Amino acid sequence: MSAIAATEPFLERAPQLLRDAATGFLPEPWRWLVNSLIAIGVILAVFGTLFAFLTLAERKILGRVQNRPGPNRTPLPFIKIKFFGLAQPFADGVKSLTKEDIVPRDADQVLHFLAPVVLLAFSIITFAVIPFGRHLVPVELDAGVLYFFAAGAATELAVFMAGWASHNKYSLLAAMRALAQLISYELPLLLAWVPVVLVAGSLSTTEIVTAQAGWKFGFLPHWYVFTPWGFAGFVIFIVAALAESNRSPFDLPEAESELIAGHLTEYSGFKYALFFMAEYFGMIALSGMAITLFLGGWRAPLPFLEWIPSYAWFGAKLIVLLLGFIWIRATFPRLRMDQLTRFAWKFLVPLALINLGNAAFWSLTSHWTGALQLIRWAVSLVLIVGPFVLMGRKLSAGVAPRVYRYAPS
Amino acid sequence: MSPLQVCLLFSSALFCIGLVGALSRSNAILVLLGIELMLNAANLNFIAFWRYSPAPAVGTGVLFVIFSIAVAAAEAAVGLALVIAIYRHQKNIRLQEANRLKG
Amino acid sequence: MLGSGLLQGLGVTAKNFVGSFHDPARLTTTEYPEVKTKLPEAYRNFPFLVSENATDPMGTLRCVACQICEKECPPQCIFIEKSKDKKPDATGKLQLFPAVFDIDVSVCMSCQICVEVCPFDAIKMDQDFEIATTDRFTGLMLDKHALAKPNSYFHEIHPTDAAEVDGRLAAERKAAEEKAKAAAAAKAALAAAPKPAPAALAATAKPPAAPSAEAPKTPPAA
Amino acid sequence: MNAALAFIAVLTLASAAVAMALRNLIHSALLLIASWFGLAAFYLWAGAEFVAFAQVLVYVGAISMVVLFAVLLTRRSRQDLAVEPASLGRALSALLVGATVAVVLARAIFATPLAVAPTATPTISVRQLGAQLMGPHAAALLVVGVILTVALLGAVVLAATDRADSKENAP
Amino acid sequence: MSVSDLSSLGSPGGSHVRAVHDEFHGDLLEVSMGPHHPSTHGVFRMIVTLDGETIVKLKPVFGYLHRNHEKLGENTSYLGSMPYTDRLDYLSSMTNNWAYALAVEKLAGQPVPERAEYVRVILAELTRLLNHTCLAGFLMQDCGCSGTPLMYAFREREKILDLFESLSGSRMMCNYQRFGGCRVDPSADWLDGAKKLTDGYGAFLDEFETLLTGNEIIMARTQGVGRLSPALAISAGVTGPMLRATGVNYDLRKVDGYGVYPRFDFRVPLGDHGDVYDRYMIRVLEMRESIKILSQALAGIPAGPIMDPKAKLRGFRPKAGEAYGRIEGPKGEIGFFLISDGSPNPYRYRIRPPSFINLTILEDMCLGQTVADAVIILGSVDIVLGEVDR
Repeated sequence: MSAIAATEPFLERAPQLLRDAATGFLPEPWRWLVNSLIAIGVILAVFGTLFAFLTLAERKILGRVQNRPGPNRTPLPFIKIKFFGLAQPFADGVKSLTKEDIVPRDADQVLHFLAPVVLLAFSIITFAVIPFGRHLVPVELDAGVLYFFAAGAATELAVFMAGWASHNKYSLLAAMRALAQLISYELPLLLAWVPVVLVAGSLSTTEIVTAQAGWKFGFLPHWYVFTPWGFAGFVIFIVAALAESNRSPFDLPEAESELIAGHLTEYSGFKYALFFMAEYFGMIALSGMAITLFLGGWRAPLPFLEWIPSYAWFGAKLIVLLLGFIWIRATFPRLRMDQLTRFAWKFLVPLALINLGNAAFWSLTSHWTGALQLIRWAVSLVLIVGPFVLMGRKLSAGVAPRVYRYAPS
Repeated sequence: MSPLQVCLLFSSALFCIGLVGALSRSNAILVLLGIELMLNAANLNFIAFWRYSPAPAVGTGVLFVIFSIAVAAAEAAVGLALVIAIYRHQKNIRLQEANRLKG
Repeated sequence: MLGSGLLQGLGVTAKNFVGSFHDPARLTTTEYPEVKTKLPEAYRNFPFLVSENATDPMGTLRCVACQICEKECPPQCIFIEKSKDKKPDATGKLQLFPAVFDIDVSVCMSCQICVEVCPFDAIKMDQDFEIATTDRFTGLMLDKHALAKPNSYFHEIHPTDAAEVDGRLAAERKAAEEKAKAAAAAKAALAAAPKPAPAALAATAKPPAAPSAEAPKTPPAA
Repeated sequence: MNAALAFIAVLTLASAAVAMALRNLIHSALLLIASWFGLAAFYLWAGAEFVAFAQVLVYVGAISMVVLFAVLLTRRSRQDLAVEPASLGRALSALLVGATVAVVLARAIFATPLAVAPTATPTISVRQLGAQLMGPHAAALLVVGVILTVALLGAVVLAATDRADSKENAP
Repeated sequence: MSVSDLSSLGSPGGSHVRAVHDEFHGDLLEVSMGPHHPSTHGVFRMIVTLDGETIVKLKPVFGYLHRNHEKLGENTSYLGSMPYTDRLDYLSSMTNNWAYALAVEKLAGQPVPERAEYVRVILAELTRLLNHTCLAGFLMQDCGCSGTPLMYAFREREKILDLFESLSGSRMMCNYQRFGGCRVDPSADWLDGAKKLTDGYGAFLDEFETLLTGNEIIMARTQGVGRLSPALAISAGVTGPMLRATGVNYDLRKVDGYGVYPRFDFRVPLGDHGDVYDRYMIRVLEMRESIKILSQALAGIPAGPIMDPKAKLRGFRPKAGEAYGRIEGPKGEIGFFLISDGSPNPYRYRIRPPSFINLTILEDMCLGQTVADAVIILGSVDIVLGEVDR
């Protein structure tokens, strides 16, 4: 971790100070080990809690969107106060832990067991390179972004394992869908962040955040999302992230109305909870990466808000993105498999490639100033909006609202 | 035995496993996987030699592996497309039966 | 442009999300065991037997065991056994009464046909829907003790209906009493006027509430 | 250091060997993925971070998916996944060839003076790699690009079916 | 399964069904969807043969909810069958009641007072609103919305059910119509409530359509899916919105002009494609027409008796003869065929259930589509298993 200047605000340094106070007395190799363990423990604890309350938030928000209150009856243990159903995640946890774990007789026992474990493990290790705060990067890797997506690529493998091992036809269909979805959306996901790497000139997450420092006109942050190519990249990234984390409207592998529960059909109890956890961890990790790549990481949005510690900003952005995911889930229906793949190959991938050229143009013209700056913006906007409109029209060809006739009376 | 030799032995063992697999199995996919293993063994050698080279900063070995991985990806894509084409013709993927040049 | 429909949809859900916090029309849930919505007066769920008096429910049942409801009940969930002897009813007239009157509410579908066909206003629809039990055979087989509920309860749950029924019954009883008086007077007059008596008898023989007259129970307020 | 190497080597070799010997295709494919992970671990051990991640991304993220897809597409029933074992003669001759190659390679390795001193793990930054790729190796990069494009098109042509139109017509 | 086998599975009206290739001979997957599947709308079962995700064969299996309804009707008095008709299509008991009452009234030559006819129209149109709203919600649920449109639909449905409850005493099992009128006269308050609901329903439909109709995903999912040709629809006896979505102008409210429908001004929307989107949209447009009918009926409802004074409840014995009463239910033509031999029970009691008949062409619509399509095609047929299995 980078050295911390003592001039920084106390809150900014607080996590490190706390850790150093706890482990400062240890000799060097041990200190490193204990520090790492503490980092792992803290990540697990913080994001585990976030997961627990995110499930509650999702259900409450879905409820509110659907004009019902959502879970609100689970009392806190012993004191019997229904505090907005805040104890619901714990009740769910106890329930899933105590439920019978059913493994179908003909299932591939080993793979059936391994699938949730592998999925959760790969979801968690992606957290290693996300900069949660100015000094809060678990592992600084030179190729951090690449690491993140390499680790994330293995998650659909686990979905496939689950679907195949269950020995259930619905699960098998889900496994096929998961594979097709991964192959289709891996590419736009990767192509969406390549422009960022191109402009930032680094694959390291910390350096990408550093590259987004500063303000234009004193208030507009230099986040990539506030550039034409960055906004397009962000949208493509979020769409592909929804698909990668099997969230609605891309939740085809576990499409309830079609495949019952897809790859989860034959899972129960704790293994099911692990899948659930992994889905949320994956969602959190991808949101964290989106923040790092496009939303300025842990940076404050306005100069006078910089006194708020960086990790708080990261947390705030994370929660906003996650709530957006929930909002999208509450609104959209599901795509069909062929539409899903066509959307990826015929729309997202070309758009992401054009966006890459756009970013190259942006990076080549970084020295333009004054009126040229306006031209730069205009060209960049045209470069992304034009293809979006044209390809969007082509993609939705034949799909339009209809006018209906009435019988002559 | 120097560490480089260990690496090389590791690589040659992997190569031979791939070779035996590719030669002994009749399933087209398994043969392809065996060939992939042999390619991987070659990559392993490059990295090993780069690791113990006098000037690792040049990075030729690493670059070679990167190219090799790209070629392996292309090979896998074409190979598996071939497997599917074979399956479509003869309804199985046993290589012994894939002895016609005409579909 | 692609996506405009999706954005509109997001707008609708956002409006509903915000609305659920301040607009009662967008959060219609009542939290049932704690809060109970008022049941509409017309609500019906399972029949009960009307007794005139809360203190002696078995002695004052209006039911005369005519078995019409038993016959008309579509799922045939009513079982009646007539008594061997007769008991005076509310008007003092000797009537049969049900020795056994069972309703299997696990079969009953609350269709109200027993109420509609009953000529004596003896069976009415209850509003009690919280009858869940773990005992599925005997717990849902209600006998006449469980079924008997006083007229005051009927007034409580269906006030309009009950007032109408009571008024009609009172009128009929009054008519019957007058008729009885007239008959007694006629008897006392001893063959002074033998003609009107059969007509009066014919009137009493007609059931007090013809089914067709049953239909407009709640007269149009319009 | 060497303990880690031995660990990685044993895991990788074991999973590769078992994968090549198993009858169940899916198990074979998954075990091979494990051995690819082992290779990535070896690259990490050797200090080639970028290659390690690329290995995982390409092999685990892409090639394994294509392999599994091919396995699922080329079966008629679940029983089909159990591949019949190779005939004894074939297996024996393959083993013989393999063993011969192994012996030749091992002799070559031991015969060559490769006594290098154990050095610290080298590092090569992504920036350096990029400079190399775009500088002296730019031609190779272009060629690889062409190969990948051609392979993609070739794969599509090979695997595409006559009914390509039926799905495309749907809205 | 070979190509020649498959061609024999082709539909009679088969031009709209995509040709199904079977190039991976034998690589077919037989999946049993139902009877306990999240989206089969009750205990319905489809044995689906898949090539990848494409349906090459679909065999519907029903009867899990068979309750012997028609035989029961022959052993129950005419009145006793009325509550059972509630349980046919339990979303629209009011129209079932009406169709049955109409058949018996025809059989017995029983006149109906005018006020009762108006009340019947009001209730039938409310039922249509209720049923179509729910159907749209369920259809969107099948498309994969996480319950949101369904909950909005249920929010509005509750209001209609509250009206039904305060009038008939029960939310769904209304048992309201009688031979020769209606059981209870709606009060002025009730009519006001219905008017308020009618006035507010257009706004709800606008919101609902903003959420769904222009949604690109829904259009992509439903347009061109589950096409039904008018010829096949007619030869299969399909009725209701499903038939009108194919462009056939057939609405019993116009054709038969039963009740007091000829007095109201309303239009019959027609589709041109016969796909799932058309079926959804036709229902939405029908709801808008229903609102028009409702406001006309609520404005013009006359005073008077609600029951014909001569109508008999107990001891009802129509003279020997036969009658067929049909109305335009929300799902299509619901009809009751009765033969009387003069006894208190009908000699023959037969139902024409629209759900069942519309369901018979499920396979024709599903061939060549994917599993995901089959689910929404089934959803767009609008079935209630109580009516299908009887």
